[in-house]
This record gives sequence, C-alpha cells and structure tokens, in this order.
Amino acid sequence: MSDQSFEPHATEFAPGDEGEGQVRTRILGYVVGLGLAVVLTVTSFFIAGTDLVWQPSIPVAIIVLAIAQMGVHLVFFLHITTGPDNTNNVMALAFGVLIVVLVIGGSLWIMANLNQNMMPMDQIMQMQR
Amino acid sequence: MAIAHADPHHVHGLDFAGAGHAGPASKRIVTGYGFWIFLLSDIVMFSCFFAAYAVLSGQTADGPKGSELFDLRSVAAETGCLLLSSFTCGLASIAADERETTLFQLAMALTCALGLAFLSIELREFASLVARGAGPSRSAFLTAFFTLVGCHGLHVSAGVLWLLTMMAQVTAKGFRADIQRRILCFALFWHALDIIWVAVFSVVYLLGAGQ
Amino acid sequence: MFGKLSWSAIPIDQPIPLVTGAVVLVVIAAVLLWVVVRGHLPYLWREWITSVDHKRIGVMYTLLACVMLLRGFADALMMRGQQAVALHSQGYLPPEHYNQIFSAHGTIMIFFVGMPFVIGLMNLVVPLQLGVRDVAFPTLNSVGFWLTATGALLVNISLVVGEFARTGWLPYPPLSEMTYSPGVGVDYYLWSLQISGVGTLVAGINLVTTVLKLRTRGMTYLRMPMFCWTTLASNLLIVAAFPILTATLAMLILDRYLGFHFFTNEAGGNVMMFMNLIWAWGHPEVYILVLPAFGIFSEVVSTFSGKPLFGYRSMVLATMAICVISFMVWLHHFFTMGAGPNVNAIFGIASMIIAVPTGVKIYNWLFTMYMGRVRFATPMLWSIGFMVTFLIGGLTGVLVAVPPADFLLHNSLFLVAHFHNVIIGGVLFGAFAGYTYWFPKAFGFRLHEGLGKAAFWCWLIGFYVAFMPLYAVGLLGMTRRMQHYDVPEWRPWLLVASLGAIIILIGIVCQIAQLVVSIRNRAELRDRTGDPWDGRSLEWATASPPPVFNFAIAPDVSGEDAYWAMKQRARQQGMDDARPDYRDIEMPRNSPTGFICAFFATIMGFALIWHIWWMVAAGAIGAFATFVVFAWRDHDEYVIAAADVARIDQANTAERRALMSGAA
Amino acid sequence: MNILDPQGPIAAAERTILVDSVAIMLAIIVPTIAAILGFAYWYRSSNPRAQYQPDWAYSGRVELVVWAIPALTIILLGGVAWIGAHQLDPARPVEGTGQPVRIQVVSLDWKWLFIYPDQRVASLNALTVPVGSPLQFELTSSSVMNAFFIPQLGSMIYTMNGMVTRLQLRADTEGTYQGLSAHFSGDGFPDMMFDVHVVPQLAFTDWVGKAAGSSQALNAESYGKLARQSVGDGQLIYRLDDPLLFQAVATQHIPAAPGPSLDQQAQVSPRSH
Ligand code: HEA
Ligand code: HEA
Ligand code: CUA
Ligand SMILES: [Cu+2]
Repeated sequence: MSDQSFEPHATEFAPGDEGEGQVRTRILGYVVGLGLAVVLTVTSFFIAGTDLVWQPSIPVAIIVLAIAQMGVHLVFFLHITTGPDNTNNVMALAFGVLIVVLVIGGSLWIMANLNQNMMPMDQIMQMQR
Repeated sequence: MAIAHADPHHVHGLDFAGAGHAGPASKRIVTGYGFWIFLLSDIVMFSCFFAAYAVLSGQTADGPKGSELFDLRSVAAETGCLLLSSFTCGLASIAADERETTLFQLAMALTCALGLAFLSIELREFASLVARGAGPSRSAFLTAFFTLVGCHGLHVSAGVLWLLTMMAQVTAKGFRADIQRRILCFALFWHALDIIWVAVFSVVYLLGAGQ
Repeated sequence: MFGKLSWSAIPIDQPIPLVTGAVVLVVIAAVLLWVVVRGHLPYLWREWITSVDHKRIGVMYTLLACVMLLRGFADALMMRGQQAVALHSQGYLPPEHYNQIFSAHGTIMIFFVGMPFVIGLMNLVVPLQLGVRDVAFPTLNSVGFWLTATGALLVNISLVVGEFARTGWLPYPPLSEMTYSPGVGVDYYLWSLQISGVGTLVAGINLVTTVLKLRTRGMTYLRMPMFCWTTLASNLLIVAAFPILTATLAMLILDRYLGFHFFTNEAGGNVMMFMNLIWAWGHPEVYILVLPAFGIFSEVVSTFSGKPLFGYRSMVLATMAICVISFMVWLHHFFTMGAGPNVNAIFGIASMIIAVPTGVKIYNWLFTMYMGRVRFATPMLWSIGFMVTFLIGGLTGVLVAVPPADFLLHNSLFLVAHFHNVIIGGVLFGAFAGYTYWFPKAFGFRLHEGLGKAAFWCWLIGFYVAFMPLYAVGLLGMTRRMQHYDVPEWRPWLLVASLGAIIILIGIVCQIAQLVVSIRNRAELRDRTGDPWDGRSLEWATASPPPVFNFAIAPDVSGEDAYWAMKQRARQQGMDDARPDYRDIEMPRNSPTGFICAFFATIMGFALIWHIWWMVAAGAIGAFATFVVFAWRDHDEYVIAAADVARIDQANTAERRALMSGAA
Repeated sequence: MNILDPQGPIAAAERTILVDSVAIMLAIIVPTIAAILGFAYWYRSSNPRAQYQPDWAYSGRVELVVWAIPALTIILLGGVAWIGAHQLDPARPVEGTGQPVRIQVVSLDWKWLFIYPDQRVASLNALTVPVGSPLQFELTSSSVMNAFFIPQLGSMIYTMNGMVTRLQLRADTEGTYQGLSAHFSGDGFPDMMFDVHVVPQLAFTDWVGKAAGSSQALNAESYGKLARQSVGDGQLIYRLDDPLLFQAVATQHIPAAPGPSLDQQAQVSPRSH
C-alpha cells in the first residue's frame, strides 16, 4: 500500500486516535474517563449487594449501568465519537453492535422458546405446582 | 432501518464535500481501521460465549450455583486493576505520541503489572473453584463460566505478551512509524478488553451473585 | 511420545482411501521432484510462496480451490455411485466410509472450494478495480492464504492417517462428542476449520479495510464497480460471522478435549445451543459465497451487453439488504426442532424477504441486457445459465422457508437438490464466469473459447440431469446421507442422477483440456491490449498481466464505469500524448512469514489432533517467534525507481497504443 | 413414501401448502425465465433489428416494478407461512374419531421404540395405530439426535436426549406405510426405517391384547440392553412393565446410551445385516 497516501486525510481518524490534542487535555480526558468508569462500577457493585432498591429492578439497573460504562470507555479511552471525522469507525461499530444484538437476542429468544416447548412432562408438572 | 447501519455510503457527504474522494487513506488510519474491524469481530466471538453463558447459567446439574461461588471482593479488585491499567495504558499512548521513552516504558510497565495482578487474582479464583470441586466439568453452568471468563483472561495474557514485545521494540528501535502504529493497535486492544470485562462482571458476577 | 498416533492409524485394510491417498502422494512427490530437478524451486519460493502481491495470492487461492474441487468431485462421484447400487445391499462403500465421504465432500466444497475461489477472485480483482497498488495488509494476506492451505492439507492428511469426521459437514452434537465419536475424525474437522477460519477472518478484515480505506482518487462509494460492493458485503459478513463459527467450534473442542459440558447429554449441556450457534454462522456463510458471485455476474453482464449496469443504486441497496437480513434467518435450518409457531413463522418470513432484493438483482441484470448488444462469450454463457438455474434454486429455497412445507422436506434429497441448485448454479457458475473473464488479466492470454463453451454446456446439462432427479426422489421421501436403502422406487432417479454426475465429469475434463490447450496456444491467445473484452472498470486500464505496482500513475476517477469513460474520452479527443509524471513507487517486500506460520500451524494442528502435546508447544512457540521476527525487521518495503516505472509503463502502453491505432 | 400422496390430514394440508406455494412462485419465476432467455436472444449482437442504447441504465418505473412484484409475492407467501406455521404447529391437537392414542417414541441407536403408556404395551421398529384416531406423540432420544418422520402422515420432528418434543398426527387410510429417521445419527442410520400399520380400531385393540400377552417385557433392564448400538433387530412387541420408563429416559434418570464401546464392537458388528 506504500505511497498511496497522496493527500493524508485531515478529515479522518484512525480508531483510537484523538487528533492533535494538548498533552494536558489528553491526560484530562483519561482522568475524566477513569473517574466516570469508577463511579459507574462502584454503583453497579453497590446495587448488586444492597437491599435498598426494589429487588426485581436490580438486573435492569446493572445492565443499564454496564451499557453506560461501555459508552464511557468507547468515548474516553477508544475515542470513538460521533464527529464527522469518525463516521467510518462509528459505522463499523454500529454494524458490530447490530450483529451482537441479533446473535445474543436471537439466541436467547430461540433457546427460551425451545426449552419451554421441550420440557419433559414431569418438569412441566413441577412448574405448575 | 437496519440497512442504513451497514451502508457506508451514508458517509458520502464527506466524500462529496471536496473534489470527490481524496484517494487512499494514510497507513496509520488503514492499520487502525483494520484493527478496529478485528476487535469488532472479537467482540462478536465473545457475544457467543455470553449467549452460551446466558443459556446454560441455570444448568447447574445439582452442583453449586453462582451465588454460592462468587467472591465479589476479588472481582472488585480485578476490576480496579483493569480500570487503572486502562488509564496507564492511555498515558503510554500519550507518551508514545510525544516520544517520551522513559514515561512510555514506565506507563507500560505499570500497565503490565496491573494486568499481571488481574491475572493472578483470576487464577487464584479459578484454582480455588477447582479445589472446591467446582471445576469446568462439574456442570454446564461452570463450563460456560470458565470458558467466558477464561477467554477474557487469555486475551489479557496475550495482551501482556504483546505489551512486553512493544516495550522491547521501543527500546531496540525507538518510536518508528510502524511501531507507533502497533502501539495504537495495542492500546485499542487493551481498552477493548476493558469493555468486555465490564460486560463480564455485570452479567456473570453481579447478576450471577443475585441468583 | 506420539499421543494417540500409531501405525494402526493408517487404514491398511481399507483399499479405497489408501489407494487414493497413495496416488495423491505419488503425484505430489512427482510434482515436487520435477520442480526441484528443473530448478524451479528458487523461482517458486521467490515469486509465489513468499509473494505478498495480491494478484499472486489471488491466483494461489484459486488454484487451491480448483485442486480441492477435484477432490470434492471425486467424493461426489463415489456417493452417486454408491447410491446407484445400494438398493437392498451395502453397495461398495461401508457406512463408516460413506459417512466420511459426505462429510468430507461438504466440508471441502464449502470451506476449501467455495471460500478460496471467491476470496481468490476478490483478492485478484478488487485492488485493480479500486485503482490501488495492493490490499491494505499485504503480508497478512499471505498469512491468510497459507492458513487456508493448512486447513485443506489437514483434511487431506486425514485420508491416509486416521480418519475424517463421520458427522456431516456440520458436526451436530451429541453425535460429534467424544462419547459417540471417539475417533480422531471430528478432531481433524475441528482443527482444520479453526486454522483455516483464522485465515478467512484475516482475508475478510483485509478486504473490508481495502474497500473502505484504499480507493483511488475520485473513487467515491457510489462510483465503485458492483463487484467491489459485493466484496464489501461479503467480507463484512465474514468478519461478523466467522467469529461465531470459531466460538462454536471452540466450545465443541473444549467438550471433546477437556470434558466440558456445552453440548453433552450429561451435566446440563444443551445440544440445541450448537444448532443455534452454528447456523447463526452457517446461514450468513452461504451468502458470503454467493454475494461475490452476484458481483461477478454484474460485471460480466454489463460488459458483454455493452451497457452500464442497470439500476446501480438499487443494486447497492439490494446487496446491503441481503447482507443484513442474512443475519436474521438462521432458524430456518431447524424449523423441525420444535420451536413455537411464532418463532418458526417469523424466521420463515424473514427468510423469504431475502427473495426480494435477490429478485431485484435478477431483474436488474435482465434490464442490463435490454437494449444492449449481448455477446455470447463464455463468461456471458455462465451468467445466463446462472440466471435461469438460480431462479429454480431460489424458488425451492423459498419453498423450504415455508415452515409447513419444510416439515415435509427438511433433510430430504429435495433439500440437497435445493442447495446444489443455488451453490452450483450460483456460486460455482459465478466462479467459472469470473475465472474465464479475468484469466486474461491475470496471465496475459485468453482461454480457449470452444472448449470453454463445451464445458459450459456439459455442466449445465449435467447439472440438470444430476440434480432434478433429487428433487423428485426427495418428494418420494428419501432423506439425505443414506448409505443404503430398501425402497425400489428411488432407484431409477438415483441412476439418472449418476448419469448427470458423469456428464459433469465430461465438463470438468473439458475445463482441464481448455486450460492445457490455452497454455499451449498462448501465443495466439495473447492479449496485448490489457482489455480483451472491451471492459468498463479500472482493472482493464492496465497491462495484462499487470505490473507489480498495478498502475504506474494512480488513476483519477470521475464517474461510474471509470475505464469506459476514459476510453470514450480517448476516442473523442485522441490519446493524450503528454508523458506522464512518473514517481518512485514503494512496494511491500516479499516475506516468508505466511508460509512459516502455516508450517507451524500444520504441525500444531496435527499434534493437537493426535494429542502429541510437546509438538503442540513446539508449534505454538515457533508461530509466536515467527511473528516477533517479522515485527523486528527494519525494511518492509522496497522502492521501484521512477525510471524503471517509466520503462515498464512505456513498454506496456506502447504495445497497446500501436494496437489501438492499428485497429482504428 | 410419496409425500404427494398423503394419508392423513396433516400431510394433506402440508402437501397443499407445498403445491400452492410452488404455483404462486411459478407465476413469477416462469415469466422471468422466459424474459431472460428472450432478452438474451433478441438483443444478441448479431441481430441487426435490435435496438442498442448504450447509456440506458436507469428507469424509475422499472425500478418500482421490480421491487414491487417480488415484495407483493412475498407478502402473499408470508401470509401462507404465518397461518400455516400456526395451524400446522406439530404440537397442536388434531381432531379425530375415537380415543386419542398416546405414543411415546424413543429413538435408539439404531432403532425405534414405541411405548403406549395407556395400553401398557410397546413395540420395536413397527408402529401400529388405529385409523382415524388422534395420535399424540411425545418423543425423545436415548443418545444422539434423530428425526421422526412418516412421509405420508406429515410433519417430521427431532428427537433429542433429555428433551421431549411433541407431535400430533392422524392416519385416515388403512394400510402399511414407511417411517424413517430423517436426521443422520451414525453408522446404522439408514437402517432406522420402520413400518407403520394403520389398522381398524378393533384390530388395534386385538394388537394391544397380543402385545400385552407378549413374553418380552419392557423395563429399565431390557431397555438398557436395547439402548446399545445395533442394527437389524427386527420388529418386536413388548408388554410394558414400567409405565414411567419414558419419563425416566426423558429426564435422564436413565443416563444417555453409552455409544460405541470396544467390547461391543467386537460382538455386534453393525454390519451384520
Ligand atoms: C449459496 C448458497 C445458498 C443460497 C444463495 C441459498 C438461498 C436461499 N436458501 Fe438455502 N441453503 C443452502 C445454500 C444456499 N441457500 C445450503 C447449503 C443449505 C443446507 C445446509 C444443510 O442443511 O446442510 C440450505 C438450506 C436452506 C434451508 C433449510 C431447509 C432445511 O434444512 O430444511 C432454507 C429454509 O428456509 C433455505 C432457504 C433459502 C432461501 C429462502 C434462499 C434465498 O436467498 C433465495 C432467493 C432467490 C430467489 C427466490 C430467486 C430470485 C428471485 C426472484 C426472481 C424474485 C421473485 C421470486 C419470488 C418472490 C419467490 N435454504
Ligand atoms: C460448494 C459446495 C458444493 C458443490 C460444488 C457440490 C457439488 C456436488 N455435490 Fe455436493 N454437497 C455439498 C456441497 C457441494 N456439493 C454439501 C455442503 C453437502 C452436504 C454434506 C453433508 O451431508 O454433510 C453435499 C452433499 C452432497 C450429496 C449428498 C449425499 C447425501 O446426503 O446422501 C451428494 C450426492 O450425490 C452430492 C453430490 C454432488 C455432486 C454430484 C456435485 C457435482 O456438481 C460435483 C461438481 C464437480 C466439481 C465442483 C469439480 C469440478 C471443477 C473443477 C475440477 C475445476 C476444473 C479446473 C479448472 C477450472 C482449471 N453432494
Ligand atoms: Cu431440543 Cu429440547
Ligand atoms: Cu440458510
């Protein structure tokens, strides 16, 4: 691929690149990221162990927090943002997320359905009890 | 709707902005992008292990359940190690961009130490589970657990190996352009492992401990 | 010391595999000997084995595919022969052998024929069509190829040492678990696919990055030739789907090697999870194969109709729609597992929806011919043959996507007929069209037309004679994978099917003859223009075969069908005589990394299959060391001086100009 | 075994859906094939009468039509699929005359075991059912996967160890039909054909009586022997000693069959036919 870079793209980023930033601001970025990540993690762990919240909401809360934290990591550590210079990276990410959602969501749906249809009789009766 | 996601020609606003497409991208962008694609495929692989875990997590075969096995304190320690290491890894990237050899080596060494600390806690956990008769062949649940968490652990180990290679390369050759590109990829890899760990501790440990 | 390996692994008592294996070995030894004696080895090493040139790698992929096609075809003939005789009898193949054959046939055809054929053509053509000098990661490209070759090698080793899987091309547990398949066959299957899967993933990443990041100036997304679009779609599917295969096979490996319980009958394992995951890969896989073929047909139909592709944008949309929807249909492979009606119906309908974009493609090719000037060269014949045949295969595909119909047809020979109908009529015809179409580009001379046409007709007729009876016998209730049967009504159809396989065989003989004859007569078939078919896209804008650097001056693109536009301009304004501004060109250096990696991978794979642990460790260390050494080298590029570029380019264009002005 | 010659309501409905779907699709596929051949022939380069428009590459109207026609066809077929999938859901009860017959099916390596829990009998490799009665199958497997399929009665379904699939059929004509395993299960797989005897209600009662008096008993012990790999065991009838045998297999209280074992391979070669 060698000299194919006739005009380096000022308009595109490699994933993970932040462009030309001041060292100070870059460090600050990681500090903020770390701070947010720690807060979210601590909240997650706290919620998992506490009796203070309504129990059935705990799994939902943990999942939501996890998604939020992944977002934080993407933005502050991997520097994937929605800026125009990052479009291609975000498109790839979106495709990846779509596949992950389809595979996990589809599998769980299918498997739940199959398992439910195929329980041996006495297990069904156990469940009705 | 779904089509729009996969259809990169939506970025053509960009392409048409100037005098059309400007030609091939620079090597740094190409390498980074290729590696990004690899990471996404790796995440798809993990998603299968997550799906397997979700399906099998109830299949304890009369063996121990997650809530009887998991020690959330050590998980918290592991998480702390990884989060900090992501930070030091970020410092290393900055140092590499600024060509600060000492700072780079220091930050990488710290990252390595944190990674190793993570691995040793994880290994201790695995060893104690096996010692308690809760090894991966005990039940489908434990099979899925060890595979998912172990696969992440293997990735971290590979990352440590890569990290050491990068330190050696910088010592031997300095911040050459190709080495800079590899550092960029390494940083992406390390941060991506963090993201997967977030999913692991949430889905496996926190949700599992509640069951 | 040698794990499970002992002399008894060699099937002395089974003459058929042993003789086949021996013949193959002798042939390989003879070829090697010939190469060494004639002193070709250094040339091969320098120019091919260590090459990182995308064109060379593309050619090697295709060659691998053709060789494996012969192996897969041998298997196919044996199956047809067995079923022709096995009424009320055991036939000539005992079950343990027959079962290996259909498993090997399916595995080889999908992984080591279909995949390398389309990846080879994409490798060869896409950088040329994009107007660039190489793919994004040339050395990795070579690694990818050699890992694929490793997988193919391992499958073929199983012929003589040990056995191959007897579990079908997708090893459903629990049959494939240690309890029910204690031999090494399934392990051969697993490790060859894991290794070649890494190779495929590498190729996928490479081509996605190439299309998205390396396009020549002015080549916007909507100016890319259709083949580049289908390449993008197909490789997006590779990077999204192959990790699923890797994970699923890894789970089966863990079950078999370490006593895990993903899919076992014991300890809560769940076999349905395997079916679910393997098809989440398996369905996208068939579109990975067929999308590039769709791209080839788009190029061929438009070239030989002398018109731009009709409805380009809607083709792009259809391609990307197929790409995404193909991830939403996988359950249609196990409608009969007992999921509820909602699940079955939704996945069935999602499967049918793919017929819409596929249909749009067919109609767009149709309207490309409309008001065109259709030349019936061989590639065009393959395309027309495809359009007709694929419609029938698509129809039966949509039919089995209707759950109640599938309740009758699942796993029947009707299904076998469906997928051969789409794979042979779609993928293989596409590969052959691409092969004849781009052969002159790769080698500088055309293939013999007469023999090509003969091959086409034999294939077309042979296909119908071989597979239409299978639809019929499927309706008579015959299931697939039957080593023998006791139902006399099936017999006549199976006899006709064998006849069809023989007609196909004649087609193959024609193809081999075509290749030999064309090489002999290459002087007459020489193409000096670089553009033998009056092509439309950039690969025809350079010499045949193209120089290493593809284009002396990176082309500048201002619309669709870039080369066609250039030719139009030249015709109107005359060739422009200004001497181009040649520059130094940097090209990646050749590297043995791929070959050495594959060498260690072969050792490791073989050792893993036979549980020879020290050898596994040795292979792993060797592979890692190769990577470090590769990463350590200082010069990964070399420079071709501007003067040399100028010399090569002038020589190439001089001939072309002379010819063009002579013709005018 | 002709699928197009159904002998029960399920198979008949499925056959109809099959034929109708093909007809719907042929209505669009046949003209398309004709157009392909026609266009290719008419616009051949040697035809001087054919028009040549080298730049004609877009037409909104044509685009609309080529997206709309397949889409409409698929909407129609999708409706067929939706209704069909629900009406012919294998687990959905079937109407019929006479008492429903419960039959528990176990696929063994490589034979079929049919247990009639209410009649307290069982049979190997031959299924006897009364004509017209709803047949309620529950199916499982002793080891690997198989698919239970009687082509002329319709709807195949998988059998898997540790799981129970459900299938409801009915046979409307007396006679003997063939059933088979439609999912590959190892070396003896092609020998998993079985006979289906559809007999009058009275004959069925007779048959049950005969089986109940059989000298062979089916219980955990004899089941254990049956579960070993073998082919060519012929057709047998049993009185059912243990009415919960099927439950024990399906819940894995009787562990999955052992698969090939060395000593057994020596004794019973699967090839003894
Ligand atoms: C290249 C390979 C390829 C391709 C392209 C396809 C294409 C399709 N396949 Fe096929 N399929 C396989 C390879 C392929 N298949 C293989 C290998 C298997 C079996 C694996 C195994 O079990 O071992 C299989 C099995 C298989 C099954 C599983 C059946 C079973 O196991 O019981 C189903 C079920 O839905 C299915 C459906 C389809 C559909 C709906 C399409 C559609 O994409 C077809 C769309 C095309 C058209 C319909 C024609 C053109 C359209 C028009 C002209 C428009 C108008 C037409 C209509 C509106 C109908 N396929
Ligand atoms: C790419 C996929 C592919 C291809 C091309 C083929 C091609 C053929 N297949 Fe295959 N087949 C499968 C994929 C494929 N098959 C799969 C996935 C299965 C399922 C396996 C399973 O059950 O698990 C299967 C199963 C299968 C069976 C089922 C057995 C059974 O279930 O009972 C049969 C039966 O006869 C069969 C026959 C044939 C025949 C006669 C051909 C012929 O068309 C053969 C054609 C010959 C060639 C393709 C080679 C010719 C070309 C060349 C040699 C190139 C020449 C050289 C140059 C260009 C220079 N196949
Ligand atoms: Cu299969 Cu439950
Ligand atoms: Cu499919």
